[in-house]
Amino acid sequence: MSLAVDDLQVYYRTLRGDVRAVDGVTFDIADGEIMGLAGESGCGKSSLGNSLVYLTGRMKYVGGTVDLDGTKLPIWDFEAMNEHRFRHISVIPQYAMSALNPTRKIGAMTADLVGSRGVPYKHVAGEFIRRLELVGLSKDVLGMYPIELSGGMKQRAVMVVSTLLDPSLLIADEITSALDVSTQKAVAEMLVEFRDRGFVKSMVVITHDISILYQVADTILVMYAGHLVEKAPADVIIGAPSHPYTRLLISSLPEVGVRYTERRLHGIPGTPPPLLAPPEGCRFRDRCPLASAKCVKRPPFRELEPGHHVACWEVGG
Amino acid sequence: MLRYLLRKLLIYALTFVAAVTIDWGIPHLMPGNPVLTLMGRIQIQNPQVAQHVYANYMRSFNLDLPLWKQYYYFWVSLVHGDLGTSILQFPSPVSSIILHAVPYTLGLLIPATLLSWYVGNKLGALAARRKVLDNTLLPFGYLLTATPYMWLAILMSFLFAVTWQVLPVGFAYDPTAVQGWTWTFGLDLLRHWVLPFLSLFLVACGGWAIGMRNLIIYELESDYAHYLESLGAPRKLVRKYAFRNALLPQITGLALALGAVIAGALVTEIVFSYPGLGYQIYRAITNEDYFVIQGIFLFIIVGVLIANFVVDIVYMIVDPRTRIGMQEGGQA
Amino acid sequence: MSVPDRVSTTTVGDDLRIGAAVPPAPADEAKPVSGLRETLYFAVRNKKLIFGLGVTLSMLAIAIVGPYIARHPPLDYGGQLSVPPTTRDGYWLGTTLLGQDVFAQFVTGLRMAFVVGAIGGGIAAIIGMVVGFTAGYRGGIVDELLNMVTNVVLVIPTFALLLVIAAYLQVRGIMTEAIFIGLTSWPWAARAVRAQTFSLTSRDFVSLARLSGSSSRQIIFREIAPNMSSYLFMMFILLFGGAILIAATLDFIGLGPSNTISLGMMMQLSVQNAALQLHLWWWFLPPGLAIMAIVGSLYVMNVGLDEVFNPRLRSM
Amino acid sequence: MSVLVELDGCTKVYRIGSFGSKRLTAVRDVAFGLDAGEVVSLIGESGSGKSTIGRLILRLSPLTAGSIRFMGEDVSTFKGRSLREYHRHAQGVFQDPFSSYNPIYKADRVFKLIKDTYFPAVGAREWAHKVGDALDAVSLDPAQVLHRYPHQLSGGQLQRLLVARALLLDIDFLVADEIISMLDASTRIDVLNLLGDLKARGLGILFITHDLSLGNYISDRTVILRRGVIVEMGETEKVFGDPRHAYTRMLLAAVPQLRHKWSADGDGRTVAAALEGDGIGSALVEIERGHLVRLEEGA
Repeated sequence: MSLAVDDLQVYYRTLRGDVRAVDGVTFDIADGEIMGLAGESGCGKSSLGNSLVYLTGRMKYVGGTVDLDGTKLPIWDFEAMNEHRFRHISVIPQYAMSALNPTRKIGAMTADLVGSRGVPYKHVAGEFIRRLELVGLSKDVLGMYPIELSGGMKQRAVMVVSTLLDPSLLIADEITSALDVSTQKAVAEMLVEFRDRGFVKSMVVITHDISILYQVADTILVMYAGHLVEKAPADVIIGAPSHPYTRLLISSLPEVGVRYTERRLHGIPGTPPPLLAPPEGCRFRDRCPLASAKCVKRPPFRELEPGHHVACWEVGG
Repeated sequence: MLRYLLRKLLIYALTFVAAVTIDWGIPHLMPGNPVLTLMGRIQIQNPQVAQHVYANYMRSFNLDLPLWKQYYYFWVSLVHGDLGTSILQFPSPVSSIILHAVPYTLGLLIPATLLSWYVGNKLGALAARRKVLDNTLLPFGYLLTATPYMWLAILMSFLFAVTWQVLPVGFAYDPTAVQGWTWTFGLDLLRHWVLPFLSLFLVACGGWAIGMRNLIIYELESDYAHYLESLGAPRKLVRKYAFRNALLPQITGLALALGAVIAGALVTEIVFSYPGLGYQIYRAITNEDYFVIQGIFLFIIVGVLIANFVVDIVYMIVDPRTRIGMQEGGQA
Repeated sequence: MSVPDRVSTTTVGDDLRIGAAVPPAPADEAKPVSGLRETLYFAVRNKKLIFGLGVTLSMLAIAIVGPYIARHPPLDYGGQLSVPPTTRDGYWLGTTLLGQDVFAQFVTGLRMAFVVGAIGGGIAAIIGMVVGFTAGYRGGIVDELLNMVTNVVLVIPTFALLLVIAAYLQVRGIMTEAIFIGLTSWPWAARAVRAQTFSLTSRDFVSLARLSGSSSRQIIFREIAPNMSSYLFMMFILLFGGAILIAATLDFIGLGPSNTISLGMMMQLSVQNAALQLHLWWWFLPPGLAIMAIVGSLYVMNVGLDEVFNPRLRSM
Repeated sequence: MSVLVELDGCTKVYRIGSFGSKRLTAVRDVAFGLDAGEVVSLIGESGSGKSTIGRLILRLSPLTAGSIRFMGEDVSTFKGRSLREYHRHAQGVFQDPFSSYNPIYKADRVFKLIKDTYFPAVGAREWAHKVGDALDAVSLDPAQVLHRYPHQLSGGQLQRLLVARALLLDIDFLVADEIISMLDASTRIDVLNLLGDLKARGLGILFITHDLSLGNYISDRTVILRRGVIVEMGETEKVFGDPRHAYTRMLLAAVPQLRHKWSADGDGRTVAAALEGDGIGSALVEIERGHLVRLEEGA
């Protein structure tokens, strides 16, 4: 077991009160697993991903535990977490294209960074260059400033830097959303390759685009309004989802080959509840065709069959 | 890169032409015959001097010529370094008055500007680091930057020279001192220099500190800082980067602040009767010695333009973004 | 760039935090998204804003009421010479070496400072807005030309320029002074407005306004300008403070208005008449303190406003 | 069907650098037509010039060369009154719903702007009626959307409001520039379906998108754009079913699909590398009725 998250609660502080972005989530990630984390904007997927490595500013740890390779991560303690960041758990941020210091050469910045973590640069320099070449960047990149690279190149450089110390877990946050389809594919495939080569043990890939997850993820975890909805192997989520939200969501996605004139797709009526003061129970129940009186109680995230968890009273008996 | 510098040079050249034109044009814009008006306003007792001044004025203004020729001859004499003759210190040419005053002004200005920049930035970075320092240093910064230069000078002169009498005030050195390359004379110079320098330095320092503090806080919120932090980089490294990046706009600020510091130097010199350009300009204004005013104006313009150009070059050297952006032909 | 105007000189680029050269916040972030109520919520809780506003308004009140309270005309030589502050005869701040009422001079000077600030700052703000809006909205060659003019005026040490102009002017009044200050201190404001306009113009609501038949003028005044009203207000505050400092410096050099008294002239006269050596502190302390108080509180107020309007700076 | 909008030889060159010293060709020699009652999707990656074409057609940006005809009239000469009349018939909806609204005003101000220009004489009651009808057509509840600030509404509601705004005019043609790319998955498809409803009303729609599956879903014809040049166009079924240009094929291979994994061999990068030419000089050739493909260099 690589990662075990138990009843994690992370809120956002705002003027009007706490936004319950991550409200009691429990899940595991196995060694070597690439888990896709999907959901609509504001469902808490980025907050969940970020809270595992970098809890800042307005984010507030409320409760729960996170274990990585059997060690409890002190995610509420910014300073104590430094020990784990980069070495054990790392991140490719959403803003990867602007994540590099604009006035420092990429090689020098990397040397500063690993040096500051107690790793002499010369120990990793060779591997750094090899990995840059693996993602299609030449050695010259070391002597370049970020402005000299294209957006895609910067992103690939950040991928390599983030994983340089071979972390156990990598959080990749919306890293393909700003890319064109052609580069999107290359970046997504690199993620898989990084795992296959053992640069990282397991991975959380956060995106709103489920079709990307289908390509790269072993399992997909779907979130809705701060709660977990369903986690299952990618094929199951796409092919045979159980939760009504997942089912409706998947069926609303256009695919190449589906034409408006032949098969009209439908969205899900309604909007997610506000997370400032969310209703008790299942948060999807206002929009759910299966909703019943039971749903005023929060359904547990239970294992329907091995590797397939669902939070719904109405499915699987 | 060259294109960028050429573009800057073009701006500076335009500025210079504009300044010279204004310098020439202002007396011409006044109603009536400027020479007669000027002669009427300055009271010269000695008729010989008066006659000479009149001739001087007439020649400088070339009033009998068509306007464009007057303008042309203005440039011609300018190119020859002829800025006219002082009335008050007749018959000293304006250029020699300026040259005598300049060392004093530069001796104040350059150390005050550079040191205040350095110290202010350091203090600002310090303030951005700790809440306590932020709350104590910053109000001081705002007070200082809102203080009129001359008032701080007055205050210092009153406290240190008049009340406590620890430092001398007035002129650059004791008039009775023996001039020469001696320690005594050097110390005397230094003692006269300290107060004007401090008043300039302190006010400017406040502005830099505030600027740096705000810039650093902004830098610490930027993506690269967050990225470093999320990879567990120690605060020291993040702050080092933030400080370096925040210094870049402060370099540009140096060029822009120059005018303010010069004005500050002028009025500070007046308070301390320090014999630099400010003191000369004050004497010229109270005595309506127009050529001196105009000459010093042109001199300041040229100085500011040169300083701006130096800052441009320095900036280009230290900021890879402009350097590389320019190589690719992007806009600066 | 104007000279004693340390605001303009240290306000590089587009940001109005004093001394900061920070790229502009995206316009949507700089906006109080939740409208007036939230802005007010932060405004009344912002100590800097309240403090700055309080001091500024108190000074303004003194400037308005003071001249009516003063018992003697500011330029009259009626009193005893060099009297320290006293309650006798209404010489609350004492008299000058020449027997003038320092209090009367002080409150008159204060009033003049506000007049110069308002007019000089106002003119600079108007020019800055016209140039900035035009350059930012039109773009292209118009932008290039205006940019060049702005850069030229920005590089000229305007204080030196004012020096020459003021020296030649035969009749100098507070208005002329304010107008000239306004005419020379607009460039950084124009730059700031241009940058903001530029970023707002690229937003889709401007395209939609054009598709709704709005004219350029309507778009600038109804769509763009209201979006940066807080920004424009902060800009005016800084120009206001800057104009006061410039005027004080000019007056101190002896180029002040010839028909009245100002804070800068008080300082000049006190230095000229050896007030320092004679320990007439009541003569030279008040004018400087007043300028420091007004300009400083304007700056602090500006920082407070920035925190109120800019959500990113709001501390939780 | 009559040709509603017709582009011919459209070229857009931006002048960049100081005093326009450099030029950047965003759109080169683009020609295609759009009929009433037809959805044409304009598909391209970033930098392909697809949004520029939308802005050119709406006259938000001046054309450098070529012509754009709307109902037979060249719109590039329109000014003032005639331009306003043109906008009575041709409107746009853009990508970012939050950027489309001036944040300091209430969202329904977009209606008022229309009224001020186009219906100054219409009375308040009649106008409210019209607005009600338009909202109805886009399935919005007036009580939920009127008198609200943009940030109080969802992206989907905002985009629907903009479609309603267009419907208040007598529009024949709508440019829909990435209108659902910023909306959430569960609601976006309904906004896209709205375009289908408009088409049923006889409107011509130019749907600009980077998402092939969306273009495939809604449009009758498809234009594939690359670096400002059309590389392939034709009926959507033909372009997607039988793509002829290497670039189109590469796009189709790279687009992540829900039920087909990427094939291991079709590496997007290698194909992209083979596509380095910029298409200048080569010609669009009609390989079958209505299906045009740009000949590849050397082919």
